[in-house]
Amino acid sequence: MRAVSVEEAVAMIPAGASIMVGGFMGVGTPERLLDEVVRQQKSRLSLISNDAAVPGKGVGKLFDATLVSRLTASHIGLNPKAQQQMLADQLAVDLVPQGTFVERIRAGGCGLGGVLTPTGVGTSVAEGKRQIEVNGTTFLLETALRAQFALVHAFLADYLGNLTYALTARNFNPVMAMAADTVIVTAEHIVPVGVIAPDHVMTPAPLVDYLITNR
Amino acid sequence: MRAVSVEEAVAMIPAGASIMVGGFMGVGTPERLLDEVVRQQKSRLSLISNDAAVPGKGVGKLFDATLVSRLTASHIGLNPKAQQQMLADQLAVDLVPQGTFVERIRAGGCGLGGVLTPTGVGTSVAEGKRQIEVNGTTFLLETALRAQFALVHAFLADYLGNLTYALTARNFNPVMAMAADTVIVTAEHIVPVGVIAPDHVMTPAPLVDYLITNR
Amino acid sequence: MDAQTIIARRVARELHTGDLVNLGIGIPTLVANYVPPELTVFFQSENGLIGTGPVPEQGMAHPLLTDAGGRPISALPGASTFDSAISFGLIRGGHVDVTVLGGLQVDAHGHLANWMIPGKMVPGMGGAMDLVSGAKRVIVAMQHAAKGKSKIVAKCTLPLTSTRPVSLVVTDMAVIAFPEGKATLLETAPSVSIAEVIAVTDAELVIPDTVPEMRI
Amino acid sequence: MDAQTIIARRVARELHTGDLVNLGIGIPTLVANYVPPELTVFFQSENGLIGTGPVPEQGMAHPLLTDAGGRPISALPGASTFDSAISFGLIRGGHVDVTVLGGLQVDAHGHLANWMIPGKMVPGMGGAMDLVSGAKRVIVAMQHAAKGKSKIVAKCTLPLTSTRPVSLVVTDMAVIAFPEGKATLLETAPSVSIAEVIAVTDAELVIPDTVPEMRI
Repeated sequence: MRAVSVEEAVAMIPAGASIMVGGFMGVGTPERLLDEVVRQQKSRLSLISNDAAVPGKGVGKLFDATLVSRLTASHIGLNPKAQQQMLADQLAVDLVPQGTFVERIRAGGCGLGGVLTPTGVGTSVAEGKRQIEVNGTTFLLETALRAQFALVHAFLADYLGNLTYALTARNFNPVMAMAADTVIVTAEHIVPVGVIAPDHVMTPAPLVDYLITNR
Repeated sequence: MRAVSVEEAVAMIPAGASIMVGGFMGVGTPERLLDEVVRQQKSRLSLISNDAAVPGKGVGKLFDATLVSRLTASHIGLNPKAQQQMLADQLAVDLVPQGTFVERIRAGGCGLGGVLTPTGVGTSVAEGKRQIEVNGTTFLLETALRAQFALVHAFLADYLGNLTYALTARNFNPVMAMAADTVIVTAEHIVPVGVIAPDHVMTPAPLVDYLITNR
Repeated sequence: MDAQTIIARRVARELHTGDLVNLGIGIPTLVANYVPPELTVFFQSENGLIGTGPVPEQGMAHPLLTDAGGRPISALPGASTFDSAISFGLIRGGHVDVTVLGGLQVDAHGHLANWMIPGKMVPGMGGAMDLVSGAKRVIVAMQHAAKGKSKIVAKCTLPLTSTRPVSLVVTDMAVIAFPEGKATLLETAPSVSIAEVIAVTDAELVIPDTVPEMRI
Repeated sequence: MDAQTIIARRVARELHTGDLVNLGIGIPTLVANYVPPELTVFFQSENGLIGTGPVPEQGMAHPLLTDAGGRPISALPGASTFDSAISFGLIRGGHVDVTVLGGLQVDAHGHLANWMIPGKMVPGMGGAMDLVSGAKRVIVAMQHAAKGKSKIVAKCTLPLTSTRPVSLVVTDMAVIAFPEGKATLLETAPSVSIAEVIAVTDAELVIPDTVPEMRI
């Protein structure tokens, strides 16, 4: 792990990159990283995020600045800007059931090619997907999902990069921290090694590539 | 969740039952439950456990008492009794790579039909299994694994059934606690509700069916 | 009593001590208000919490503790948090005893459509498809009709949420289940007649010999 | 210097600061003893720990903190624990930078056999197949020959652990890699000649123009 400034970290992300961003309706999202992505005008992003949040908050800021050209998400209903950009064909949207969304990312992070899920069988979600029968039950084959970068928000980070998350801000963060080539983390508090007990670590240090230093 | 004595809990397990038992080489195994399984002589068990431990410890006790007729595990090399029973055809053994073993149980607990893993492709582990190609890479389809009972050992349990595990005694316990029809738990310490912080709970209370009371 | 209250109170009677329950947005959220205090029911918020409590008092909200809509909530003693993989493992794996969801249409076989209206906004299915596929019991809580049109239809014209039939539909007029794949009238709301229910139901209804009045 | 020490010291030189490393039982375990103190290397124990430390002092062992063989270990400051699903997610998902494993046979293409000898005891593969399939680099640490027979063979006669070639083989006589799928002699052990290596190697070896001596 390396400790870097938010400017240095975001400078590593090229335009057109695929990025996973933690958070659920903007809760548990690395706001400082997104503010800097907007400031550096990183465009044509492929965004993988549970939802589009709301304008002005979380990944919503990326739609405010029209920086996203492709979105993989489970829900975008509360962000009218994302809806408008989708209807105007400025934004390609791949809608995925939320449980499938997280399993695909987990598969990507855990070296699995995919998972068999009952969710979506017989619905429009099944279109174009392989169906596989196991013991008489039909499942959809949902394939692994990875990104070049994961932008993760933790509650505590120690000097080695061990992370914990708080309350409902955990959500997709620990799963995404395993599923990207480069993992960049902001934390509410950076603490000395040993402050986080081994049993409380939710993302082990070796998964973190860059930790954003305090201002 | 119901709090019951170890005698009552084990009395629910019929001979011939399938049981998952937490622990890794006997570390994190619910010894009190196994002692009682032996005392009540529950025979012809289908055991799903990472390993066969060693004689006198953990699931090793079940082989000492020749109570197991089928074993699904990743490693049995340190228990000569399990080896002998296997070679004498008293015990059918299904050996599974450890990462596949835990993913199959996780799939069983999470409602997935199975997962695609690269582990074992082209080896004897692949025999009789479907191979599925995703983006040019070949994976084995490994199907979900469940049991009638999961015997789980926690470090802390609260009065509702929330559990935490300690250090390397966590291992397969939280995954198995999701993958059985009936989950029976022993804990090193039973504590009031609120002692375990919400962020530290590793197995949420609704997953636990029976908690064994202190002697 | 207004329609929403009738529905929420009736659904609450379906819950039992020890149940893990997931409530969708809208009418389902109201169900929590009518659970008898002697029941220990665990409410899951799919963004990663079991043990959701009421909206916190002024000044006590925490920005990192919200429901699936991003609104502040509280956590009851004995609450637990987890990541989204576990949250949907609980849902898909059958560990959620009851999910209560809103509906756009339910058809004569119990199929639910509740996630999109083609040609209109496409919000996304969120967790609805996983909940209907995985929860032990699926209860739809919705108005019986909207804009004069029955929401209990012969066959869903909107895209299905799942091909798995729901367990129960509770409306402001009736309770309907689907034994043997047929919509069957179990109860009528207070001061609603069987004939009135049939009149505003597009789907053919099986009417048992006795159809008691809802207890709410 | 004995054979095991030569191997362990040479393997230790393959590790870099920040690496997540998994050491198998036997010779691989010894590697931890030779990591220079200025390197920050994370050692994983696949039973659920990153940050394994040395055997605890007398009276300080904890029964719930062991290595994958069930022996007491300690945890360094900054250690973390996790369940087996995460542990093998780390392994299969390519998050382990280096795995060091023992071997029964490695063939000319780098295929490893290390988990069973048909007709003898069948211990089970444990985590070996996942490690060889998933770790970024796979290093085999083993004696060059056993009972007078080369363990570097033309083609494995024992069941394979994985069809993925290993990255490097370190023995008491040589360091061998597999560029373009061909066993290639990279280094010889101190006071071992190229001819001696060839003489005790069943597999055909590519011999580059310069073959330096191992630095250990």
